[in-house]
Amino acid sequence: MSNSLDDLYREIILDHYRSPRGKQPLEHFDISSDGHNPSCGDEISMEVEMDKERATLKNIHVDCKGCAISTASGSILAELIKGKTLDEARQIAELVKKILKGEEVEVPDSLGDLDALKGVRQFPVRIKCALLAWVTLIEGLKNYENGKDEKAVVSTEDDDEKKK
Amino acid sequence: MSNSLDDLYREIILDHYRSPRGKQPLEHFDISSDGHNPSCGDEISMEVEMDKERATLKNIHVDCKGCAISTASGSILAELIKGKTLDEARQIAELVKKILKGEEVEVPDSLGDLDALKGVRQFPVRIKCALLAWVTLIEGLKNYENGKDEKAVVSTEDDDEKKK
Amino acid sequence: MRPGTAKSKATVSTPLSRFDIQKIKADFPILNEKVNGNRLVYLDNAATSQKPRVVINAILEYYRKTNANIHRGLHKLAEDATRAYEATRTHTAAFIGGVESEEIVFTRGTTESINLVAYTWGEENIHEGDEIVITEMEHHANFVPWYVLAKKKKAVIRRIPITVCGHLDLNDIDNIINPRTKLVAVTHMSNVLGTINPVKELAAKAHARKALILADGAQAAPHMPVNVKDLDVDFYVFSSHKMLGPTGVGVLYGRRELLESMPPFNFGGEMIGEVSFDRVTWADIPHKFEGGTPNIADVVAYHAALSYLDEIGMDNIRRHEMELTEYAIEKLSRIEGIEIQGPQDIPNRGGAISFTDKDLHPHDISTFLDSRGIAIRAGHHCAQPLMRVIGKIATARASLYIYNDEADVDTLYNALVEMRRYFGL
Amino acid sequence: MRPGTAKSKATVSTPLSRFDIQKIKADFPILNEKVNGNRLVYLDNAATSQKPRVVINAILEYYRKTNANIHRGLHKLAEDATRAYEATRTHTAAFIGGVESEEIVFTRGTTESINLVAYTWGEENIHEGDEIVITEMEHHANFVPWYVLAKKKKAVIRRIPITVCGHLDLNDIDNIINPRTKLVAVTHMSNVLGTINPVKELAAKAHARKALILADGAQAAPHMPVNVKDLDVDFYVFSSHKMLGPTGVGVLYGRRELLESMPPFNFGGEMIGEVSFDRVTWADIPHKFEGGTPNIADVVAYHAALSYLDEIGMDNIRRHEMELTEYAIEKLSRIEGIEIQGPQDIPNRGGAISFTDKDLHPHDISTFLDSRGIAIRAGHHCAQPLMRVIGKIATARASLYIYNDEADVDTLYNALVEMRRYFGL
Ligand SMILES: Cc1ncc(COP(=O)(O)O)c(C=O)c1O
Ligand SMILES: Cc1ncc(COP(=O)(O)O)c(C=O)c1O
Repeated sequence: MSNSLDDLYREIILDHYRSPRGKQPLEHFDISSDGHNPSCGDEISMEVEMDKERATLKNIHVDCKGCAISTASGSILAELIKGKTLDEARQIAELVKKILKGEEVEVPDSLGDLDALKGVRQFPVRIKCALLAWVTLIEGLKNYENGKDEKAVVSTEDDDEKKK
Repeated sequence: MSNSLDDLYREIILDHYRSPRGKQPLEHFDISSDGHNPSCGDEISMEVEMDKERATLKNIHVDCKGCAISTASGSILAELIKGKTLDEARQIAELVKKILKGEEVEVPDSLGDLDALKGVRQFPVRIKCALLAWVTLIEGLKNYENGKDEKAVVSTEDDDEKKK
Repeated sequence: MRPGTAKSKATVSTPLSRFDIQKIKADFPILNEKVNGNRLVYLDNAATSQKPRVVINAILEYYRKTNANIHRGLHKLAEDATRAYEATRTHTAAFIGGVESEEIVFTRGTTESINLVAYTWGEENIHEGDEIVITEMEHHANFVPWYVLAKKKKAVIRRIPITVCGHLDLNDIDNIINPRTKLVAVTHMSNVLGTINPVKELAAKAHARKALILADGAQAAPHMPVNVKDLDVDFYVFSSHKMLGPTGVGVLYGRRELLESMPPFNFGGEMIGEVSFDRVTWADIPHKFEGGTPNIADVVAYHAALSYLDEIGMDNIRRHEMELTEYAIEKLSRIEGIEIQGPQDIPNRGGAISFTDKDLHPHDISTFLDSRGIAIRAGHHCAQPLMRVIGKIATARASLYIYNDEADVDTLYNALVEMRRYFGL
Repeated sequence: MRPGTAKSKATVSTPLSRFDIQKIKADFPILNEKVNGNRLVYLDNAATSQKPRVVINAILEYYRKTNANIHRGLHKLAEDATRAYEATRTHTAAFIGGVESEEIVFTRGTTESINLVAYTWGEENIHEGDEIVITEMEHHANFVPWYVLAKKKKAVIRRIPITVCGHLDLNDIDNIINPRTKLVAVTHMSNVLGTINPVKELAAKAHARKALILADGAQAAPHMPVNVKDLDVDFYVFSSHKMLGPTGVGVLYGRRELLESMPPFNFGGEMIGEVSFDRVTWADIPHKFEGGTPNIADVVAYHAALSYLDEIGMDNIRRHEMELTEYAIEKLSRIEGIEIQGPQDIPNRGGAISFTDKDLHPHDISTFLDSRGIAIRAGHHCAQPLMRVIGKIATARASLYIYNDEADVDTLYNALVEMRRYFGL
């Protein structure tokens, strides 16, 4: 059954895990957001520098202390979200949520790496690891749009995936 | 197996149950004592008139609201205790306790009816029914000897027989 | 609508054949046992029910194949165990009328469910001068926690009296449930008298006063369809062991907003969010109320009990018990000296039939019946205040369930007749 | 004397043959199961243990032959059930050093046992300014209840730190346990580090200050001989499910005078003396603390677990686990990148072996091992404060029991080596 293990740790995931994108800290940023998964101990912090004219996410820094899945998921996020508009970023995050919930969704080629997250669905307890980066991003964007200055802080309570 | 049932409800027991001794209320009494078995609801009240010169239990009245076993046990008590000294009464009560605990004891012919209580030992939950009258008597005697005027009140907590 | 009145009144002439009792009996291994030389006739169902093979096997299978501690575990057994445990929660939520899974908290039993509410909601919401309404027919489990809480808080216990027939006397209800009322705690079905109480009506009265209502479903949930949304109760509590499930499992249903607003009960693992030496946060409902390793195997097996009940159908179970109750009351009433306690109108009562003998103490009745293989209960049935009200020290109680039939009632009848002869009455 | 030091240090050269592991393995049906295509290697015993056939069968037998509600019942099943239930109490009292049966209270588990003490003894005896001493290595179950109580009462939590080796640091103990101390709550064996704590010494310190001591035996009672009289503790708590018994059963040992002086916990049936609308009295100990229908079947089956442990002998179990722990620590330490947490001196530790990989998160370790049929646990092990102290977000934990052997450790070793290759490390 190491098939399903290989499904979880696909090459793309392992690649992102070993050399995560978005490691470079930012000098200036407009959005800052921390995520925390108390039951696992996964911790993520994220900063985004906005291109205010074009309203796009110009630069992103993701720092993840966690497992391969949460690290890879954060790295995929950093790669895919860069240069996107706020709306596009939010749509991608929603797509990831759907993928992880097990909904049948088409992943456009341009977001190909997201496909690798599908393997996580066979591992219900790992779903929140994959989600963490994305809910952290969503909270950060929310704060930014609401004009709030403070840092967004997300804590996924345990066992979220067991709730309907 | 109605053998063991017949062992519990021996003829002597049924006879005492149907026509309990000591039913006659006393005009004067020196000892008064109430017993109560909350888990069964058995209730007993007892008065003793003392012959003060001879220090014997001259007359006894037992009023029992309870099952056949507690009623019969109270009736046997009324019959056996009458005319006995305080010491003798206490000794008989202790003998009954021993019988019901399952100790090997010789029952003297003069106290023959006590033998009928041996059948109760096969029915652990009924032991406290058989005991009630006797512990009520003991408390009454204690109060009398200590010169206390108030009525003795005994409440057997539940499940006594399950404790070692 | 009073619970129960929806169903047409059963008559003795209707044959008890809507489901196959012999087949059902065969599902319960213990019913083949001999007791004191006689085949067991088990009529102590209000105390605890027997368990069908599927429930026993579910425990077995769990320990043989799945056993692991739940939540947090990343290995397969832990995942399987967690899934099985949570599946029971989902099923329980459906069983009582389709509430949300998160509104179902697993406890040890009805008693713990009620105490949980008293220790958490009660502790925070009952104050000096507040009133808690109970009925005269409550089991100690739905009286003592409120008595103790009221004493501590200087609150007042008010009680709804009962009529001579054993129904709640609602004449004075608008005084009893009044603006000072904070909680109405009422049994859905009496474990002594069998009475089915008008919970829905009382819920309306309570809510009109902005009070909450907790219904004790320990005797109702096993024996009739229950829809907590239709009843409109705030809390509903019951025990697995009285409804074919294992011992050690109870249910607390609570409305989401209430559960969310309540502090936790037992503190420890599984119920926390984050813990440091200086700060502790709680998990979401229902986990907030399930501190420590729960009774995993039995919760998992309780699922099999619910499925078994569903398969037979709670409507069918209720109908069967109505018919059998009517048959039993009619038959036992014929015996000279035997008096039935509680309502005689079948649509408003369940199958817990208390009776007394004018000459014999219930303990002697029970001991005699036991010698004939018949298990009933004798005593105060954990309802001492009710005993005082009905003026009895104790009663004998035969209580019916799905595996009982007319033959069982006949055996009881014959033994009671023989008993009176035995004692020379 | 520190617990454990009495035994001579085991060495790897001693063969693990004092009892027949193959025979023991055969007693546990689940160990024949395949997980993800591999034979199950169960190394998550600190979370919950597996159950031998005799325990599973005891549940089966109970439901097939005896099932009835206990106490008060006058029929044969109820008598048999009561006797079986109380027999477990007697055995438990003997198992922890020959205390009185009445000093044993059955709960759902360690967590409930501790909460019971906090809600009853704690509620009445902890006041503003009082101090409760815990250690940095407590499970949430032995920290959060005291944290919440202290917060409510404006009492102070003081903590005994740990050394870098994972032992309690007792340098400052005479300041930490001081005249304001009312309770010392300490784990007998850490579920993360495996450390065995000097409970007896701490009991003496506590008593010298007129404070009480509660020892959390959840990890100790299953794995080593425990004598609560020798330890001189006031309360001792543990869980059946971690020592071969069913889920849903816990034990609270309390000294008689303490239990007698404490108010009850859950109110309802079985725990009362007399009840009227105006007055309620309590039953004697231990029933005072066992309100409602208990988890009868599982308490009865727990007896079989105790007998099984007795038969093997707690001394032998301890010796076996010491040898196997030494073997495992030695072997795992050889793997590059793997770091063992907790003490390395075998006589002062049990078989819960936490480890980390310098490159891999414990969750990935656990998921990988699971794919090879090996069940371990990864996470904070309900000891988040300890995790902060040792500077880890989480650890992987392999925990041993009587049915584990060198082959299991070898399988773990090989899988870890393979894992590092798999992740390209
Ligand atoms: C040291 C310790 N204390 C307390 C507990 C809690 O035990 P339970 O979950 O059985 O209540 C555990 C087990 O998780 C433990 O290891
Ligand atoms: C009406 C009622 N309420 C509460 C209880 C208590 O249930 P448990 O003992 O399962 O906690 C019972 C059962 O004895 C009952 O019949």
